[in-house]
Amino acid sequence: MEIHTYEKLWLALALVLIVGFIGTITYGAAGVGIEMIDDEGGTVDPATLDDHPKFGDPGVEKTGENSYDVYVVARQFVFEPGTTQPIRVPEGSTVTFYVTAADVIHGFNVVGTNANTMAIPGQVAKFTVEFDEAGEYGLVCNEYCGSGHHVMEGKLVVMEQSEFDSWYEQQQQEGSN
Amino acid sequence: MAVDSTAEGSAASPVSQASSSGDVPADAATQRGSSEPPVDSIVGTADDGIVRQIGHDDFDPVGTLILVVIYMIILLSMWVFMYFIEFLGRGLTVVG
Amino acid sequence: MATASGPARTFVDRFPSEAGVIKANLLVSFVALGIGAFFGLVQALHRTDILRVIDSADYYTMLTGHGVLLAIVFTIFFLTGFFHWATARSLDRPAVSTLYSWAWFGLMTTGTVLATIAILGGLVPNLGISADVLFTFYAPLQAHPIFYIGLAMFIVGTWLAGADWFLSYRAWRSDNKGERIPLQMFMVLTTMIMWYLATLGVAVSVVFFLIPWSLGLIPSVNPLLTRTLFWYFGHPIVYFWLMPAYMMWYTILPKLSGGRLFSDPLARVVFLLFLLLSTPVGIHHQYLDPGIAEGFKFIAMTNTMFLLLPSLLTAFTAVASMEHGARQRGGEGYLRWLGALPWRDPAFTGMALAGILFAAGGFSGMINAGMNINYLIHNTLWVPGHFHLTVGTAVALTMMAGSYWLVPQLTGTKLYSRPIGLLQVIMWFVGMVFMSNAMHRAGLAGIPRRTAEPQYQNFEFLTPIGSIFELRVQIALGGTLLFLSVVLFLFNILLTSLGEESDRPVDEYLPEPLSGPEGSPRVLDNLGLWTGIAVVLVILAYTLPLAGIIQNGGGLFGGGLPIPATVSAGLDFVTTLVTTTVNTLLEVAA
Amino acid sequence: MKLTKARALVIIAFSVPIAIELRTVAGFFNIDLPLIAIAVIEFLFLALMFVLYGLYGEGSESAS
Repeated sequence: MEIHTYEKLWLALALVLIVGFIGTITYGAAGVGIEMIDDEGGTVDPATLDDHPKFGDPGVEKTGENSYDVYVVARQFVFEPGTTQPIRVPEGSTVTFYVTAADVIHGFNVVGTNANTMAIPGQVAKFTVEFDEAGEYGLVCNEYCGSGHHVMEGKLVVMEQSEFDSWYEQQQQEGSN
Repeated sequence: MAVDSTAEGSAASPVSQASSSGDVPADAATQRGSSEPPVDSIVGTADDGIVRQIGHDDFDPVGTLILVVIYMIILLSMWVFMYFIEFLGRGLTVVG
Repeated sequence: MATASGPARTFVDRFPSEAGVIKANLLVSFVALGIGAFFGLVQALHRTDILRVIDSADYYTMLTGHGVLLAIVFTIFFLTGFFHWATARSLDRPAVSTLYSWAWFGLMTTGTVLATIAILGGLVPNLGISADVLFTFYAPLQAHPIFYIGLAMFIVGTWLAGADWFLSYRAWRSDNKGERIPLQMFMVLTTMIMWYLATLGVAVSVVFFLIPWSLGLIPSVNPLLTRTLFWYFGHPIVYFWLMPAYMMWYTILPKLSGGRLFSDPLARVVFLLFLLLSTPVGIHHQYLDPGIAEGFKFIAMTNTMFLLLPSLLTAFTAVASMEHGARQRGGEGYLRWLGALPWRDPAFTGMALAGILFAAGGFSGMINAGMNINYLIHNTLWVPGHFHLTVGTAVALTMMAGSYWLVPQLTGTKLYSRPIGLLQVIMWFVGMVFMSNAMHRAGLAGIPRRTAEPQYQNFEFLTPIGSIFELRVQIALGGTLLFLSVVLFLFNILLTSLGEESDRPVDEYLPEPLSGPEGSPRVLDNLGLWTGIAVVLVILAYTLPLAGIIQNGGGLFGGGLPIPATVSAGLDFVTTLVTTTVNTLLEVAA
Repeated sequence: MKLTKARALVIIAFSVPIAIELRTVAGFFNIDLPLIAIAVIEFLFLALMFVLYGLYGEGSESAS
């Protein structure tokens, strides 16, 4: 089979490009340490979410010196927490999110950032991000979930450490009452 | 009932007349009936403008090579920009 | 060479009954195009908050209609018509049975009508029929059963259509033993084999899960499973749209440029690569799905990146064929030959412009495909920006441009207006540049896709260059131009079909390739072998992820049902199957 | 080469993406081009095309 020299050259360039792309992605995963959402979060029964030890009363939970877990339930058309109450985390913290959906498939995106995942009934999306500075982010459901999809939004507030501590303490007390 | 009235075919017509006696595929000339309206409204008549036949061994697609290499350069620079500035430059990224 | 002996007769004179079937297919296709484009205009004006004439809840009904009518009905009915034409033309023989051809057309159309009723029923309150599930119909969002039933009938119709072309090929083969498969026939066959393999996923999803579930026979489904089965089909369908466009770029565009196809063997290689690699990549639509291990995502990403290869090769071959035409037409210089191309021909210009926007869409597709960089744009407006360049331009504009050349062959009438045709394809190009450029930018600003009102209470979207308002205006302007372009196209085609018959409605002659199939290895035509490899690749890419989803994600039917004991046995079976297949392959290779 | 109606149209079509992306390119050099500037540039280009079409267009005698 005869292939023109220029086309062979192009074929070689195309292969270099492809390998270069795969190389960049691998660097992002291995070098920078970006991980994909995967099956690590395990599964959950969407029918009995209310009885679940974590998703039954979702929210923020301190797990270490600077690390927190945040459980979020997405349902038509709210994030719990997120929509009526913002999700609150302190600055300089490492936060692991556990996101699931109660009814249909939703999306969970911290607007303008790479914190972005699908929320699928029965599955738990687990991912960790680091919040460096205090500030406010929007939350948006980015997968169509029904006729009110466009109102499904929320807020994530990164607080200063002292503010967060007093808020968190108050939450704990209210929870234990 | 074609409403085509532009005279754009004027550039191509003399060429096609001249070349119909030459080495152009015969069908282009034989298919045209004498009572036909201007070829202008007929799609697919680029063959009428052929002034020379270029065979397999006489053709080096050098212009193509230039175009695709320019495309490759754009692809590579855009990729680097998108990955290292747009993507890795963002504040929040999933690290675990 | 079809015209070797005297003046050729038009396709409609040679194959009148085939032309009838093809015209019917194109009619359904273009009706869907008109309705779908109108919905698109309403959406473009609604979501940008320029003009809101519908309720935001109805936006999703129209979005479903837009997606299904354009991405399924317009594209695939055009494909079936075009493939029917290509089969008869390249084998130079009529279909085996006209009645059979009408049968598959009837089944596909009935399915389409049922699904469309289900979708449009959503606009009629109190009717009780709706299918506001969008093009992807992710469960647990539920549509009326006739939506799924119509879809299943449509898919079975395409299977029967494929069988029609295989029967033609078999009949041709018995008369032409030992000959190479004509190029267009080869492309039809490889594309259909890919389609049979790919539609298995959606057929299983619809027939075993979604139809029983929507009829209330089973209480629930496993959302991740039906979603994965959808994408098993949902990526190869992209190539099912694209293959007719590629076929036009390979076999018609060179002629329209005044040249010849650069290389026949490479065209075959490209179509085989698509057959092999189109299906085992669907998981790249699920990079951000929980419940699928990162390793499987990486495999899908590698396959996807290698799928760039046939498209990059196509770019070279298509441009080289155009350059050949330009130089035969007297073009000179390194790039000055571009001016010698027949830009006055809307069929040529439309395809060339489609190719240029496909090059841009190819780039945004590379970002989508890049596993972790997918976080940046997943489910943002970037994604519709991307596929409006690919299916919305590379495919749709090529099909419209191709129609200017194809339809006169079927009607025996000349194109009503060439300048209007030229204006139409240029309007599509300009409109799409406006709309898709703004969509990509809006996506980078974080604006989500598939939403009626991307205007929120808690936050504002930010864009580094310009303002969000400018992007919205740009989208609305682009959408309006695109709609007007479709109107021009439909009127031009309608008036063409009403025109007077002509002896020479169009120049049908297709020249031989510069480098013919003679020099290429005959193994390229061994379709059985390639089908086998494609099946193995799919088994390798999908068994373990699917088994994992079923085993860990609440079984076949979800809803927290206990895991059926048979699943782990099934997993063992699958693992054994995979290892045996791989071992056999290695033995064969050794 | 004659500036036919078709060629003029295609060139105008190509000018649109270039004009839009001009802002991005300017952005790389930290120049903020407002939308109105792009509109003016595109308008000037269109005017230029009309002039060229009048000079070298189909009505005129000059060939390539």
